[in-house]
Amino acid sequence: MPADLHATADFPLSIRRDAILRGRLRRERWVARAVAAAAALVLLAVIGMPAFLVLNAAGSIDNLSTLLPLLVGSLRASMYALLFGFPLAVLAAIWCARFASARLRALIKPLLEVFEAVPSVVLGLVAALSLAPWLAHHVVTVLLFLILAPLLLAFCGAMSERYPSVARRLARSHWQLCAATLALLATAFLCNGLAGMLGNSIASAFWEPATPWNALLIGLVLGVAIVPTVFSIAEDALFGVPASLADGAHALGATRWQTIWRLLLPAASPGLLAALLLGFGRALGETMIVLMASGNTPVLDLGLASGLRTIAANLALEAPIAIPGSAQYRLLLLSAIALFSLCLIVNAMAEMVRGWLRRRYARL
Amino acid sequence: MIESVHKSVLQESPTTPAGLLDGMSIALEARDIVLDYGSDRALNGVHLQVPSARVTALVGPSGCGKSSLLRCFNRLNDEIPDCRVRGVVQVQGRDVHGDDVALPELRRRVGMVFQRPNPFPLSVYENVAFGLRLSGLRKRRLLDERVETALRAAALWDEVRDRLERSALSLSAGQQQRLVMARALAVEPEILLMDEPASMLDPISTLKFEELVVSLAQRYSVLLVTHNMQQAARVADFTAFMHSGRVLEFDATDAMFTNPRLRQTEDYITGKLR
Amino acid sequence: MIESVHKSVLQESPTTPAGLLDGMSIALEARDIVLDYGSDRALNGVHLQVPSARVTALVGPSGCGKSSLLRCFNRLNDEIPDCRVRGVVQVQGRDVHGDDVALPELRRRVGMVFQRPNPFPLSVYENVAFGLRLSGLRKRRLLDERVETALRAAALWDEVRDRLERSALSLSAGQQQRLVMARALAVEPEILLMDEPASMLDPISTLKFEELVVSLAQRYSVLLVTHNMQQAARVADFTAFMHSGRVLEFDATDAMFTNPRLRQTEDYITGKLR
Amino acid sequence: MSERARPVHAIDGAGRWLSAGAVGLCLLLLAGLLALLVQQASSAFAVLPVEVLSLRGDPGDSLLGELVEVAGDRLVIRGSEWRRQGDAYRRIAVADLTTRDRPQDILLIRLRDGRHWFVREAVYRSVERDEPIVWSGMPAGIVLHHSDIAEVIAPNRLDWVERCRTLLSRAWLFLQGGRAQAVAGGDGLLAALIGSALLVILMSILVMPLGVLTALWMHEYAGSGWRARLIRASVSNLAAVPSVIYGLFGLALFVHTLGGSLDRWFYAERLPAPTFGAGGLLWSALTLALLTLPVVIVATEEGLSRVPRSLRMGALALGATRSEMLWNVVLPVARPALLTGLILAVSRAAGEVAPLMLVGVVKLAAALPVDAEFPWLHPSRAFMHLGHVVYDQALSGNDAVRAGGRAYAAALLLLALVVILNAIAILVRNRLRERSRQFQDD
Amino acid sequence: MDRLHLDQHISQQFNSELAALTRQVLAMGGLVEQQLSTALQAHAEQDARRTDEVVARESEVNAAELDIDARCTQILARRQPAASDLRLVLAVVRMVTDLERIGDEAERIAKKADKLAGAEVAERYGMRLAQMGMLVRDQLRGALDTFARMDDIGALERLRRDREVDVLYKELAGMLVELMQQDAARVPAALELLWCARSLERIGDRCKNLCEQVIYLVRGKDVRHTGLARSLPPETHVEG
Amino acid sequence: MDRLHLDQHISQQFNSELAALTRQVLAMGGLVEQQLSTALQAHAEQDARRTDEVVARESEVNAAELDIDARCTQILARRQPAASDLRLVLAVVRMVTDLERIGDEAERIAKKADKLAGAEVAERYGMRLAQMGMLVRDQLRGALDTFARMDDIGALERLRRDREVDVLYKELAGMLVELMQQDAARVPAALELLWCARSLERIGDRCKNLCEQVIYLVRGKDVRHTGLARSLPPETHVEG
Ligand SMILES: Nc1ncnc2c1ncn2[C@@H]1O[C@H](COP(=O)(O)OP(=O)(O)OP(=O)(O)O)[C@@H](O)[C@H]1O
Ligand SMILES: Nc1ncnc2c1ncn2[C@@H]1O[C@H](COP(=O)(O)OP(=O)(O)OP(=O)(O)O)[C@@H](O)[C@H]1O
Ligand SMILES: [Mg+2]
Ligand SMILES: [Mg+2]
Ligand SMILES: O=P([O-])([O-])[O-]
Repeated sequence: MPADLHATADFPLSIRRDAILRGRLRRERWVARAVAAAAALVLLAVIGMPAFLVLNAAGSIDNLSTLLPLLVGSLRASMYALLFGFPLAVLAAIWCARFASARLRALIKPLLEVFEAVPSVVLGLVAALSLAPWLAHHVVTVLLFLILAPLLLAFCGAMSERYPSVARRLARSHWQLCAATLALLATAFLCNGLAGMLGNSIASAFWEPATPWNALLIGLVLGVAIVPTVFSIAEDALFGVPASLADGAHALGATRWQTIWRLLLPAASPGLLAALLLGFGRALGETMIVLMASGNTPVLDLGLASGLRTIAANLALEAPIAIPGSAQYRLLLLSAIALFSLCLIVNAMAEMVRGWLRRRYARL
Repeated sequence: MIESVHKSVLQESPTTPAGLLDGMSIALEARDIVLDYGSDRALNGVHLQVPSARVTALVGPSGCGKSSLLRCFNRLNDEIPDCRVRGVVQVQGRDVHGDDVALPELRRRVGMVFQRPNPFPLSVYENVAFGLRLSGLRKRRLLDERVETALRAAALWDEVRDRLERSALSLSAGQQQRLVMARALAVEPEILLMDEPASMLDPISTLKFEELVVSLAQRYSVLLVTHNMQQAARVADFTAFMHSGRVLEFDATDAMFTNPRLRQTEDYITGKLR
Repeated sequence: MIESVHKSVLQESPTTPAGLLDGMSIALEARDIVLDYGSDRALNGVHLQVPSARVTALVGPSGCGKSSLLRCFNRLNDEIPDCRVRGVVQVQGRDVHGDDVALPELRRRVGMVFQRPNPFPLSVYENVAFGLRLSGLRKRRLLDERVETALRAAALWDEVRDRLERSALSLSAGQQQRLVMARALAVEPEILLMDEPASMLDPISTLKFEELVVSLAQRYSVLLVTHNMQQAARVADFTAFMHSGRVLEFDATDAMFTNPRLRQTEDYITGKLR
Repeated sequence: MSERARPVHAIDGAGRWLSAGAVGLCLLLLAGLLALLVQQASSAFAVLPVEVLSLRGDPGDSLLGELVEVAGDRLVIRGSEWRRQGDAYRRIAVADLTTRDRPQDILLIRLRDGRHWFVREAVYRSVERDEPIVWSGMPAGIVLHHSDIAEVIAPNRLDWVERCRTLLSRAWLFLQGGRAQAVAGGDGLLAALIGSALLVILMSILVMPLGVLTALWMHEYAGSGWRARLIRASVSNLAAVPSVIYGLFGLALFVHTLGGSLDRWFYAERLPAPTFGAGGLLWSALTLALLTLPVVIVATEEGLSRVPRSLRMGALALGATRSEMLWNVVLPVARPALLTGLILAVSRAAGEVAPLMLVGVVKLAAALPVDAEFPWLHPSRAFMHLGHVVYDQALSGNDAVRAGGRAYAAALLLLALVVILNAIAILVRNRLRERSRQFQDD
Repeated sequence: MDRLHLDQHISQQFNSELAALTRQVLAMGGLVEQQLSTALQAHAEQDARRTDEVVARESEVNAAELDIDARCTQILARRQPAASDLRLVLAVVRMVTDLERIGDEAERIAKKADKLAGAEVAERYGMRLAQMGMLVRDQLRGALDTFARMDDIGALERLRRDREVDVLYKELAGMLVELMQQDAARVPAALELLWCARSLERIGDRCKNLCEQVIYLVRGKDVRHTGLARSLPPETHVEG
Repeated sequence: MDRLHLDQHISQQFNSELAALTRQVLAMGGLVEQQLSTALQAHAEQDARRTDEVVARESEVNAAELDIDARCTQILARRQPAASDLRLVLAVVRMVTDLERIGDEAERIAKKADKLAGAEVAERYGMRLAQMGMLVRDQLRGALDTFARMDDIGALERLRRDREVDVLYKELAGMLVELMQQDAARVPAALELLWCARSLERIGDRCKNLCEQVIYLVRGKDVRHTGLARSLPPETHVEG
């Protein structure tokens, strides 16, 4: 084979005479420069952004107090969204990662992830035009459902384990999903009926929404909006826990839920926390839904029944018409900086805690 | 540990020399096991008897179904979708597929150790206590005791006594594997299944681990899958040779490694191609 | 293959019996290598001579620095951040840290095979042709020829001749490792470094791979890191024993495995604890 | 072995059902969303029954119009829109009705500008062909020319096949309604589609090279030094910034500062009418590029880090230089990840509205950003965008019923686009994961 | 080689090592056989050169023993043989000691030839000694043959034929004792002859050992001290 | 045991197997030594019961050989020993054959005692035989001792002392031949005595083999056929 090998054997490692080799080494240097230049540009943009905002916002600003309701509005909307969306998403992630069969998982996971891509303006549209009028008449139904559904499902689950034949049938994940969905629908009808029976009298006692665009609506829709984000990250984290750990627990006699509860959730906790914080960040920054469905009323009220206005929505509403350099413009910039900082803090916290947990559960 | 001597009703299969297991109690027994993954047959009529308080090795070429067979005994195959098992599997004379069998209890009695050390991402202590807590043990004093006993049995106590609260993941691979063993021992199993438990370890850790296995055989019945013929030779009292979903030969390890009865076994042991 | 006999100027180190390598040409030589990862010292004064056209095995406990030493010879340590190497490393008598050394050329001449088979996700053919294309070979006919030669040398041609266009990842682990070997052979190296190349393979593939290594030793100088003492015994002509960053003993394999000179070597070979 | 630990099992079952229920609820919500969109969108184009109503206490007159909605005990009727769309709605309590009839001989005349008129067939036929059409009941001063008529149908006589056909043709008309209609009545999505597409293409061209090169630098060249950590942290934070802030940044930097300067230097003659100094396609694309930069970088880096170290080492050990290693081994393996990054960026950009509202999108654009005029592409022009159409139609318009329908239709289109793009991204990613699992380090 | 498939290892090197080992053993056997023949010839022809020849080549036998033993050690250290491979190596280890001793005895016999040269006793009993020598050489060749062919049945037969040598030896020894009693002058010569016969008998015994090792090698059964390998079943390997 | 650290393997089982192996070899050695003593006693006391005793226990020796050999095979098959462990096993394999042969010779000697009982020759040369026996027994005990202590220096010394046995044998043999020439009637008895001496000489030779194996075991050098293990360096292992 190596006839030409002998030819170069005198200069085993030298580059001097090889034009091809010299060309390769030259190309190598140019590529390195190009790549570094791109990185520098990005760094410039990243650092330039906050700096530019701060520079532009500099100047005297009077009515700072108008920012407070906006800030509260932002936090309120995000809280309600998390309250509804996070448990829903994490439970769904648990099922998908640990109970669903491989085929079902391959179907459901992309489906729910596509959900993430639904533009928020579409959700805003639905919230504003369809959900708001409907919710105005069905508050009791919704609240009842939120309370009853988990209870009823848990009860069904506990009962089903009493009857081995049922349990065995339901061990197949698609039957499980069907059964739970049917139970949900049944609960929905039940709640509707119940609400119809006692709805108006009770509701009017404590629920008098001034507007169909209220915090409950925002909480629900924003909650749904963050479900895919949270689900996707949480599912990845849960599924990423090596199968060997679950095997180990099963081999010790743990049931699936014990395995999940004692082992997988702690092991996936960095991912879950990241999911929580990213969901929170997404909710904070969400503009269109709030813009279209919140009524945009800057009130300082923490209840479910009142409307709200968030920083993001305020920016979208006022920035296009604000005159550059005016006080209003600077106030807008200031609110943007506030929102920016809030998001950064949340993100930095997420990174920190994540890093810490990851070190703790390192080498999985 | 095992009081009742279960005499097998299985008539002597041709894989086993007559009278080899006479008078020994049988810890595990598989009779005519057929196992399918979907439409792929992994086990095709396996007969095997594993004697009590001995180390039995399961050797054979890659993919011949060793791991699949092992998982039959604690029904870990149940966790694999599309896996179907037929045939009789008995643990100390009781059918594991019976209606009255509670899986957690079965798996407590039939411990398992895997190829890759899989300590839980908890402290050393919590790892060992995991199974105990599952079975409802809460008292700290009792837990301490049992954890120590298990760690001692796994020959790990001296190395970790000062760092019980450290993460189990900070241990070396060899220590992790012994920790996993301690975890399995803590729930006081009667039988230990091991699936290539030392294949990820370096030679010295491997020797230590083998030493542990041998020492355990006084109290537990051990069924050990290994790729490493020499390992089987070193630690096992009995050796079973599997090939394409069947146990072809079962014999005392001495006999197997000096004078196997089947041509296939001989070829595998001496590194020949068919 | 290598015509010029490079007599080492290194005076006989006490690790090597006098006269052992007399008259042999030296393919690789390391003199007083000190290697640090950040502040951790991995190699601490290594002396080693690897003779041409022989298989030399490097054995030693886990973490003693075998892989680190191996990477010195093709300067793959340069790719590891924080890694600093001092000392003289010579490939066929030329210092690899010299100013006029082009890394691509050095690495072409000093091929390397890793623990885990790492075929590129290309076709079998493209895998083997990879290095050839890099060095500017374009003509299809020439490429075909060289690919076939390399695959034949790696004892893989017969198994893949009909599926050269199939993905390399569709091969079995054993075949993949031989493919990786063919890939290294295609660029006509003079020296082959192997880092536990068979540790991921099952016993039968391992035997086949060892067979390949032995057959290669007629044309290439092979330096083989292995955890598996038996493997070193089976394939190597010479064996070096490393311990905590030093080569303690270097000898013909026969001598090493029947009558090692150092107590440490003996203990490691026979599986004793210090 | 037979003792059974019931509580453990009960909890197990409860956990199973709860989590399965969560998935079920998510799926139900998804299905509900889709169903709602389809239903609402199609209702905008559906052929509605036309009724003749007579009201109590108003004996002389009878109402002729489409039955738009039945809300409880009220009907919403839309009569002939003599002057402009949306001026003929009437809300009528059922209790006030004396007669209700759906005669077969009613014709619906749809004008080219979208107005609906109703007339009895007999009346319509009686009119002579060439002249402007006038019939009794028409308010004074309104004249119908034949050339204005887009379509004449008899809604109450159509069978369901014809209804579907009509629905589809109306939807199609709406979709392809060109610039003329856009200018005239906001009735049409073509301009918005073109705008969205241009925006996304321009953005991709800007973001891909920058993102990929940066990811390469971070992952392959910078090592784990402080510089790489700095950029990585910045990018991660960039990803956390709300999109509307990008809009504000774009407004302040690109439009006001950069655009203003450009205008002063090059287009001084046109001032004070802004050229680049107002929102436009270029600034929007730049803003979105910035917005999607983290998406591309993160996806690319993820792809790069999935390429096992052993492959890199293998290539280097064969004598490849670093760039050859990247080009020949790493990038091909990571290619699906790059693609995923691109598609995710595109779908994110396609769905974003908030930042665009600040930097260039308009409700009605005077001209498309592409046309036959040199230089064909006009990056300074404002443009229309699907997402903004949704927002705009949903919240404004004097004809709320029709606007709502149109908003839903636009939303459906947008959703379809984005979902298809995402589905591709996810499929590609899953494929990549399958493949990379084969040579994954463990 | 055939019977045990010793040449079918994946490792060609191992195959060739085992082949070389058996070849060497057979060569050593040939050498030893040659020595024995030469020694017997020395008696028959009363030729001192033959004796010198045997003495000269004795060191070759010794060297062969050392060499084969070293090879076996290497194989054991480097190949970790099991089953038939292991039995082969162990059998060889035991066989070479026997062969070397046979070589020793041959040398001893050859040396006696010098002393017996011209003695009348030698003439009288030379035939008998030669006869016994032929038988023993036959046994040796047969034993080596069964090894070469891995022929356990043949080895069993050889084993049984060791008795014949013993019978011849007893006869000759009886005659020689009688002779000594009759004629004191002939005692030294007769004694030398007796030593020769004794040596041949010892060689016969060693051949028996060789055959036992062949049986061990093929069947994996140690038949030493078991009274003629009772009731060995006819076949070992079941083809499964 | 100490010298080679045979008890320091990680595997306790291996340690105990090797310990058991050496113990068994030593036990067999003790047994063989006992046999030799008894045989010599049979001569000294002219006691047929002693002879019976030896004959009866000969099967024990055989059994020990088989047992130890089987053990060695098992160790080779199951432990893949290398270096000193391997040398131990190989040395043992060779030593047990020697020990068994020593047992055989002892039996042979004991059997002669019957035939010599009351013979005048026996009385006359009994002392010399006994002296030679003592020396040989001493050699045997010494060889076993060097094995027990892994004492290569001691073994080397023993090796050198084999000459003494040969000298005694030559003396005795010369006397006996003379005797036979003088007195034809005493030929059978003298011959029996000669056989006994010859057996003792063989045993001495075997002891030499044992010592050679001990040296091989400790030093890893095969000193057979090398002319008294020339110039062995004093120490083997460098502590590194
Ligand atoms: N979860 C699974 N799904 C489908 N097929 C499987 C699965 N697990 C194993 N198999 C197949 O079943 C056969 C037996 O597998 P098994 O893992 O039991 O073999 P093994 O003897 O343990 O092999 P190894 O020595 O490589 O671990 C193989 O052909 C394998 O491909
Ligand atoms: N990239 C690295 N960074 C820091 N330390 C390292 C790195 N690689 C190796 N080391 C350390 O250097 C020492 C020698 O490592 P090396 O991988 O060369 O050992 P080895 O003999 O090949 O071990 P093994 O047999 O486990 O492969 C070890 O202590 C290891 O922890
Ligand atoms: Mg397996
Ligand atoms: Mg290494
Ligand atoms: O060495 P012997 O022939 O006397 O057994």
